[in-house]
Amino acid sequence: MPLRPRAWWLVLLLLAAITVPIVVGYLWIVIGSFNTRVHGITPVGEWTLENWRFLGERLGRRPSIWTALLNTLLFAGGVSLLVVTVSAMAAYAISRLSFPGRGWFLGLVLVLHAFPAVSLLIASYYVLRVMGLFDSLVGVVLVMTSFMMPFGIWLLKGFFDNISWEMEMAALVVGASRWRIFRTIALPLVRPGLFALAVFTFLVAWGEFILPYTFIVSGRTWTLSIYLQSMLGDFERADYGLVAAVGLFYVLPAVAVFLVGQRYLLDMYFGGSKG
Amino acid sequence: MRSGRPRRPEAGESVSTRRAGAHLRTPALFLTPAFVVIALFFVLPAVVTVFLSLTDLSARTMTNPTFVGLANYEYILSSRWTPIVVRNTVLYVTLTLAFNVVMGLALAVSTSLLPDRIGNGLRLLWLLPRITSPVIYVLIWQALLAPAPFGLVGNLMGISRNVVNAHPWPTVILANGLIGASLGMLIFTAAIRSIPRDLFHASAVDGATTWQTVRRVVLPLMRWPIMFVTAYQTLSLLASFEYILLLTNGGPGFYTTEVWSLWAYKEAFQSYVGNVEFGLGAAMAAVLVVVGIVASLVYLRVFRFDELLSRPKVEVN
Amino acid sequence: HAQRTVNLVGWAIGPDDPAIHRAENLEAAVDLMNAALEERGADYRVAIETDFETVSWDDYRRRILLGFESGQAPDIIISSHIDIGTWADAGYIAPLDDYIDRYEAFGDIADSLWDFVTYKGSVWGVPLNPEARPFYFNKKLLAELGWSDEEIAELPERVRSGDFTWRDVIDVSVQAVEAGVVEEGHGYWHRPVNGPDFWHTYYAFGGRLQDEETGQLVFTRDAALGMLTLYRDMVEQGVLTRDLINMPWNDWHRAVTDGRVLFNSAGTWTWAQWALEFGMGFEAVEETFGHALQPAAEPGGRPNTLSQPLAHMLFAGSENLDVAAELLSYVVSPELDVRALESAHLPVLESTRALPEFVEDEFLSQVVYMLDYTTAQPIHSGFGRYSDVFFRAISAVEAGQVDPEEGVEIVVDELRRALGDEVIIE
Amino acid sequence: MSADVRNGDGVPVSLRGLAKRFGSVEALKPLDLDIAAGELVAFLGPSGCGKTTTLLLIAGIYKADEGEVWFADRRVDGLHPRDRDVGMVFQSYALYPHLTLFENIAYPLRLKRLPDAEVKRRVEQIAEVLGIAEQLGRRPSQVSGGQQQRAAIARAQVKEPSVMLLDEPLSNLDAQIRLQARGEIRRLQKELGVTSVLVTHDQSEALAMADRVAVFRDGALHQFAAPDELYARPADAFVASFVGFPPMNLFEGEVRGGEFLTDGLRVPVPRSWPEGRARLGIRPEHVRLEGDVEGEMVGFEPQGREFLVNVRVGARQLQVLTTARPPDTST
Amino acid sequence: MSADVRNGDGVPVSLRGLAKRFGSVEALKPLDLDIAAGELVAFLGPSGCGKTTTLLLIAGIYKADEGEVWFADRRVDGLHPRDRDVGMVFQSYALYPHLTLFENIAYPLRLKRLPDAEVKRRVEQIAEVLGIAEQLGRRPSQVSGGQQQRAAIARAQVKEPSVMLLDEPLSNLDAQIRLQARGEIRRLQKELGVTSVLVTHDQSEALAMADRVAVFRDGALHQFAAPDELYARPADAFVASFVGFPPMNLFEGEVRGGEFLTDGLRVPVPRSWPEGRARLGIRPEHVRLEGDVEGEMVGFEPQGREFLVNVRVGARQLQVLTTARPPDTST
Ligand SMILES: Nc1ncnc2c1ncn2[C@@H]1O[C@H](COP(=O)(O)OP(=O)(O)OP(=O)(O)O)[C@@H](O)[C@H]1O
Ligand SMILES: Nc1ncnc2c1ncn2[C@@H]1O[C@H](COP(=O)(O)OP(=O)(O)OP(=O)(O)O)[C@@H](O)[C@H]1O
Ligand SMILES: [Mg+2]
Ligand SMILES: [Mg+2]
Repeated sequence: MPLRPRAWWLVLLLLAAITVPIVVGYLWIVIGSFNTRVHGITPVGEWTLENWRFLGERLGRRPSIWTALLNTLLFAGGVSLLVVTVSAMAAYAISRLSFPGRGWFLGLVLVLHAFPAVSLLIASYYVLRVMGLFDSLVGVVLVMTSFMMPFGIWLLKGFFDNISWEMEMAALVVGASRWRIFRTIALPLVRPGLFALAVFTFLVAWGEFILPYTFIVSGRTWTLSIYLQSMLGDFERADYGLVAAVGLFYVLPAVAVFLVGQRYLLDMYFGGSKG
Repeated sequence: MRSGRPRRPEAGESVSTRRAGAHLRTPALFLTPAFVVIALFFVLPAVVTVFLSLTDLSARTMTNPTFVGLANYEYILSSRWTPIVVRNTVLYVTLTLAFNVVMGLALAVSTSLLPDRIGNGLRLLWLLPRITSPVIYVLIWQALLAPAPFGLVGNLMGISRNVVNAHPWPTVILANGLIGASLGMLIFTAAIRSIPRDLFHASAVDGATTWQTVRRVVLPLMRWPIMFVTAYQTLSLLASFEYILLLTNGGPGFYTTEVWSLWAYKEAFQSYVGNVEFGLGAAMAAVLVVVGIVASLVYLRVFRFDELLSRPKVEVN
Repeated sequence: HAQRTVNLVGWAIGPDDPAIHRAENLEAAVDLMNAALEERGADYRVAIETDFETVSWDDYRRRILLGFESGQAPDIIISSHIDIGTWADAGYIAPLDDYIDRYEAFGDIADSLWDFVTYKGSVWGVPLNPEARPFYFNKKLLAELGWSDEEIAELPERVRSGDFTWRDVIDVSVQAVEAGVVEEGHGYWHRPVNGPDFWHTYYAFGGRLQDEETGQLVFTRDAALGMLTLYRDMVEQGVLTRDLINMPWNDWHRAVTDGRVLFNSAGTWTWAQWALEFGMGFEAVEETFGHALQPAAEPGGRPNTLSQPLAHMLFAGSENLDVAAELLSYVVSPELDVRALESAHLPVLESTRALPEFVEDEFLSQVVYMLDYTTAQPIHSGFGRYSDVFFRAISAVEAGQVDPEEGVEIVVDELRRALGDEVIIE
Repeated sequence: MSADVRNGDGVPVSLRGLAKRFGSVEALKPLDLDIAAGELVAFLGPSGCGKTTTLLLIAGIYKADEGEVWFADRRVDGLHPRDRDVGMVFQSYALYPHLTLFENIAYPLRLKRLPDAEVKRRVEQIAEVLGIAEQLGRRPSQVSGGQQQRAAIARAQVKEPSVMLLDEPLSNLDAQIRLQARGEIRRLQKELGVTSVLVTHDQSEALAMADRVAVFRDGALHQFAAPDELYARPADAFVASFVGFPPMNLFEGEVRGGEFLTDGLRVPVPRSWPEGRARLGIRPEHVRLEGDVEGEMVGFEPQGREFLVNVRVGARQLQVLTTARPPDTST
Repeated sequence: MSADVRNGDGVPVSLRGLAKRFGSVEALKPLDLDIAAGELVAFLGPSGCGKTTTLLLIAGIYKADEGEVWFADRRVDGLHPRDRDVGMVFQSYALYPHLTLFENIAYPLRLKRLPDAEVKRRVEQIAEVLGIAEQLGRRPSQVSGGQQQRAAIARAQVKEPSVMLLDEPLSNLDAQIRLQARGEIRRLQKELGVTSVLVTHDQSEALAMADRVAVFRDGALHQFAAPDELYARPADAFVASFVGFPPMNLFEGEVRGGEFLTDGLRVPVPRSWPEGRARLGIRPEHVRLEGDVEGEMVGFEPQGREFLVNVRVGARQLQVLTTARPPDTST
C-alpha cells in the first residue's frame, strides 16, 4: 500500500509478536528433526542427522522419497493443470459469453463448494466404479479436480471480467471464433490468474491424502502425503524426529512453489469488475 | 434518406434461426467440461448419497443393502447428541470464520503497510500452516500444548495440564483459524493491491492518517472479497473436520468438540472394527449438503453476488 | 513342459521394521511352497506381491473394503481377528475349515488361538502374532516409595493370586503422590486413545461382551459402573490425570520411560519399544519395569490380560483360493513363526515355543504364561460402535463431564438405539 | 467532397431502420444512412449519443433490435462479425499486449491460416506504409502511443476489409501527434479506397477528415452532410453549437425589420428573413470588437495566437475570438 | 499578468533545488521555482517529463531526494501530506467509489471531525458553486465524467487549502465540456485566490488558464513565463515546437546577408541577426500562401473556419494555416 506510515516498524513489531507462535512451532519441528529430544523448543537430546537418512535410503518397504516426490509433483501438477483448464473454460463462458442462465451457473458453482468432499467419498466410489475409473490415477485426479473447480471458476471469472471488451471485439471482427479468442487472446491475458490458480491448486493437491490412498487399491501410488502418513500409523510408535524431518521435507517444495507463485497469488482478486 | 424498401422476412428468418443455434453452441462447448465434472462428481454423488442414506448400507451389507426409508434420519433426530453437535458446529463455524476473516484482514492490511520484502516474508510464515501436512501441523500444536516438561506453553505458563484437553475449544478454533486466515490474507492482500494508488494519495492529501485511510477507504472497498471469503469459508468450514479429528477427536468427553462433518466422517468411515455405517454416514452427509446449499443460497441473495455479473458487451458468441 | 505361475497378492499392516515379517513371511512361504511344488512335480509355481501398510487401521480397512467391493482385493489379507465378523457376514472372506483339515501344518497352532478366528461355527482365519497386555510397574519408583526388593519381586504373584487389586493400585499411587515419588495424576495410566486395553478391566469387573449362545453383544451395567467408578476415583484421588485421554502416544511413552509414571497398562510389544525407540536399552527397561497380569477388581478375583491376534484371511473372490490356502500352510512353519519375536509378539505354534530363540528371550518367555489368562474382544460387526460409545463414556467420566452412573445410563441408551436387539443389556 | 472518392475495394454501406436499445435506454433510434463506396464518414456527437453503438451494430458485435445492414447487395445483419469482412480500430487500440506488433498485425492473417511467408510479406508491407516497420519486433507497451495507434490500424487493414470502422482512433494521442495521424489515416483511406466510418466527438477531427459527417445526439441523427455545409449551414441549433470551436454564440430573439433583436443586442440580418421569434447563431470568429456596442469583458483566455474574449452585452454573454490583444485584460 | 492576481488565502510556494529520482530515472532534476500567492501556474510538458512527480513532491506524497519546499515561511518538506494544507485533484479524479458524491466531498471535513451540520453546509455550498448539487446523493459511477471532475475539485477545495494542485484535471473530459471546465476552474481559482498548480500536457489548456507556465522536458524546467511571452518568445526550440498548435515550422539553415537560407527556401530576416548557422521557426498562421515561391500542396485539412495546408517547398515541408480555401483540394 502506498503511504507507508512512519511508524511501520511498530506495525511490524505487532505483527511479529502475533507471528511468534508460528515461528516457534516451526522452530520446534526444525530442531526436532535434528535432535533426539526436545523439551519446549529447547533441545535436550543429542544432535543428529539420523532423521534425515530417508534422503539417501529407503525406509522399510517404502520407495525412495524421491520417487514419492516425483509422484506428488505429477499428481499435484496434473490436478492443477486440469483444474486450470476446466475452470478457465467455464469462467470464460460465464464472464464473456451471452447465454441464458449465466448468473444461475455462477451461483451453482458456489453451491457446489457446499458439498462436503469427504462425506461424498463412498458415493464418489460408486461413480468411479461405474465409470471404470476406480483404482486409477485418472479417477483420483478427476475427483480432486472437482473439489477445486468452484474456487477456480470464481477466481478466473474475476480475471476474465477485466479483459477489455475491445480486445475481444477486435479479434471477432477480424475473423476469430470465440474458441480461438479464448486460446489466443483471453488465456494469455489472464495468465496471472491462471498461475495464481495453478499455484493454489497445486498447494492443495500437494497435501491430499485420502483420495489417492483410498481410490487406488492395487499397487500403490506413493505420494509424499501417503509417505508421511505411513510413518504415523496408529501403532503408538511414530518416530517423531523422522516424522518431523519428512514433514519438513514435505513442506519445502510447497514453500518454493509459493515463493515463486506469490506475486500471482497476490493478484488473485475476487472483486470482479462491474460494468 | 429513408430507403423505404420493404424488409425481406424470409432472409431475416433463416438468418436468425441459424444464429440462435450457433449462439448456444459456443457456451455449450465451453461449459461442457465443467458440466461433466459437476454432473459426475457433485450431482451424481449427491444423488447417490441421498439414495444410500435411505439404506442400511454398511461394510457388512455392502453387497446387498436393504432399503430402510428414513430410518437413518430418524436415528439422527432421535440422538441425544444431535443438538450438541449442531451447537458445536455453529460455534465452530462462526467463531473460526470470524477469526479467519478478521485475522485475514488484519494480516492483509498490516503486511501491506510494510516494505514489500518484509510483508512477503510474513505472509509466507502465515501461509505455512496451510501448506504443511495436517498431521505435522497438529503434531506441532500437540507438542507446544503438551503438559510440562514437553510443551512450551505448559513450560512457560506453568500449566501442568495438556492444554488441548484443558481448553479444547480455543485450541480447535485457533488451530483452524490460523489455517483459514491465510486464504483471507492472500485474497485481501490482492484486493488491497488492486486499489488505485491515487485513492491512497487523495486520502492522504485530504488529511487522513494511515489508519483513517484503512478504515474509511480500504475496508469499504474490500466488500466483495470479504463477502467472497465469508461465503467460501463458511462452506469450507461446514465440511471440514480434519484438524478437529487429529486434535481432539471430538472430545474430550462426550461430543465436546464434535462437529457435524466429523460425526458424519466417524459414522461413515471410522470404526474400530471393520464395520462402518455408510447409510447413516450418507444421511449425515446429506444433511450437511442441504445445510450447505441453503447457506450458499442465503449468501448469494444477501450478498447480492448477482451484481458481480455484468451483461457481456459482445452479443454474439 | 509349460509351467504356470500363480500370482498372488497379499496385504499386511503393522509398524515398520518389527512387523515387516508379516509380509516377509508370506514371501518366504512362497519359496518353501515352490520347493515343495517342484518336488511334487506340480505344473505351476507361486509368486506373491506383498504390500506392507503402515498407515492407520481406518484407512487400511477402508481400502480393503473398497477392494473387496470392487473385486480388486488381495488374495491374502492380514488384519485383526475382530474384522472377521463383519467380513464374514458380508461374504468377503472365505471359510477355511476344509483347508485347516487338509494341511496338517495347521495342527501345530495352539488350540486356544483358534477361538479368536472362529465365528458362527467356522474358522475364517489363520492366527498370527498374538500378544499379551501386561500391567507394568516402575520398580525404581516403588523402591523410592519404600518397597523392598522382595516386595517388588512379589508383586506379579500378588496380582496373579488376586491379592493386589485395582483398589490397591489406587492406594499405592496415592501414597506415591503424597510421598512426592510421582507427580499428581501420574499414579496409573491406561492407554490414551480408544483401543482394546479397556476390556480387560471391564472383564475384571465381571463384564461380558458377547453371549456365547446367541452371539449377541452384551453390556454388563455393574461391570461398566465399577470400571467407570474406578477411573473416576483415580482421577479424583490424583492417581490418573484427567488429561490422559487424547494425549499423543509419544508423550505418554516419554513420561513412562522418564520414570514419571508408577503403573501403566500396555502391551508386550511396548517392552521393545521402550528399549529401542525411546532409547532406554533392554537393560534399563529390565531394571526399571516389572510386569504382571492386569489386576482383579476384588480381592480374590481373577486377574487377566487381553489378546488381539491378527489373522490371515482369504478373499472369497480370489481366483486362486486353493493356492492361497496352501501357501498359508507354509506360513505356519516354526522358522517363520519365530519372527513374531521381532515385534515382541508371541508365536502361534507349539513347536516354536521350543526353539532356542524363544527360550532365550527372557521377557517373552516370562510373559507367555499370560496367554492362559487372556481374554478376547467379541467378533461382531456392531462392536465398533459399542466400543466407541464406551470409550466416550470413559473420556467423559475422566473429564468430569458426567458421573459414572450417568455414564452407564448414556451408554445403555446409545447401545439400545444403535444396536437394538443385537445387544443384551444386563 | 464526396464526389471525388475513389471506388477502390470499398463497398457501399446501407443502414435501414437500424435501432438498438439497452433495457430502457434507446441507444440508437431507427436510423437510415447510406454511405457510398470508398467514402469516409464521420459519426460526430457528444458522449453517449450512440456512435459506438452504431459502429458495433455495423460490425456485428451487437445484435440489432430492428433494421438491416447492407454491404452493397449483401445483407449482413445476422452474420457473425467474422463473416462481415470489416476492419475495426478502437479508441484503446485493443492491441494484444502479449504479442509483438508483428503478431498483432498478423493475427487476422493467421486466422485465415495463410502461409507464413505470405503473412510476413503482407504485415511488412502494411507496416512499411504506416511507418512502423522498425517496431514490429516490440510489444505494444514498448512503443509510443502513436505507433500503437498505427499498429491498430495496420491490424484492421491487413486483411483488406471492405469496410473500415474507427472508434475514436485519435483521442488517446497527444495533441501534436494527433494532427499528424489525422493526415495519415486520411491518406491511407483514400489510397485504399476502403469505405470507412470514423467515430469521434471532436468536431475538428470530423471536419478535417471526413467526406461527410453524421451528427448524432441521444441516439438520433441530426444532420448528415459534408463538412463545409455543416459548418456553414447547420441544420439545427444543436449542430450549430456542436460544430465549430469555440462554439457558436446562440441567442433567442426576434427578427424585426431587418434586424435581430435580443436583450441589449441588435444585429442586422438579411431582409429576406421571416419576421418573428428566431434563434441567431454567430461564430466567435465572426464578431469584431469594434463599433458602438457597449460591453463588459468578463472573461479572457489567451489561445496562443488568438484570444477568446467573453463579453457581456446587456444580459447576454458573447464569445469573441480575436487576434488583437484587448486593451485591459483584468477581469 | 501575474501582476494582477488577488492575494486571497493563497500562500506563495517556493521550490528550492527540489529533485527526485526513481532508481536510475531522474524524474525531476534540481528545480527552483517561485510561485506567487494566489497565482495559477501551469506545468506543461510531454508525457513522462516529471510534472506529476513535482506535484506529488509538493503535496508530500513523495519524499524529495534533495531540496526544500516552502509554503510562505513554512518549510513543509518533511511534513505528512495531511499537515501541509493542500488540496489535490487527480487525473483519475480518485473519487472513492464506495461513497456518494456528498461523502466524497465531505471526506476531508469528516477527517477534521467537523459537526455534521457544518459539513453539510460547506459541502452543499461548494456543490452549488460547482453545479453538482443535484448529484450529491449519487455514487461516482452514476454521474458523468464532467460531474466527477467537479466533485473532485469540490473535494479538494472544500477544506479551503492554501495550495491547490491539479493533475491533468481536464484530460478525461470531452472537448466541449473541457472548454467550459477551463473557465470554471479559472473563475473559482480567482475567486478564492488559492495558489494553484495545474499539470497538463495540452498547451492550449496551459496558455488559456495559467498566469504563468512552466515548460518541462525530461525532468528539467525549460522556461517559466507568462503565456504570451511563451508564445511570442520561446526560450528554445523545444518550447517553440511544443507551444502553439499547429506546431511551429522549424528549419535548420544559415543566416546570411539579411536572409535565412535553407534548402529551396529563403526568408528575409532583420539585418541585426548574427550571421552563421541558425534555426528558424515560423508559426503556420504567419505564413501566407502568396508570392513567387514554388511549392506543391501535399496535404490539406479543413479545420472548420480555417484550412491547414501542407506545402512542400524544395526538400522542406511547411505547414500553413489559412482561411482561404486553396484552389484545388485534391491530393
Ligand atoms: N452494453 C451496454 N449496455 C447498456 N447500455 C449501453 C451499452 N452500451 C452503450 N450503452 C448506452 O447506450 C448509449 C449510447 O452509448 P454509446 O457507447 O453508443 O455512446 P457513444 O456515442 O459511443 O459515447 P462515447 O463518446 O462516450 O463513446 C449510452 O447511454 C450508453 O450508456
Ligand atoms: N513511482 C514511480 N516509480 C518509478 N518511476 C516513476 C514513478 N513515478 C514516475 N516515475 C518516472 O518518472 C518520470 C516522470 O514521471 P511523471 O509521472 O512525473 O511524468 P508526467 O510528466 O506526469 O507524465 P504524464 O504526462 O504521462 O503523466 C517518468 O519517467 C516515470 O516513468
Ligand atoms: Mg463510444
Ligand atoms: Mg502525470
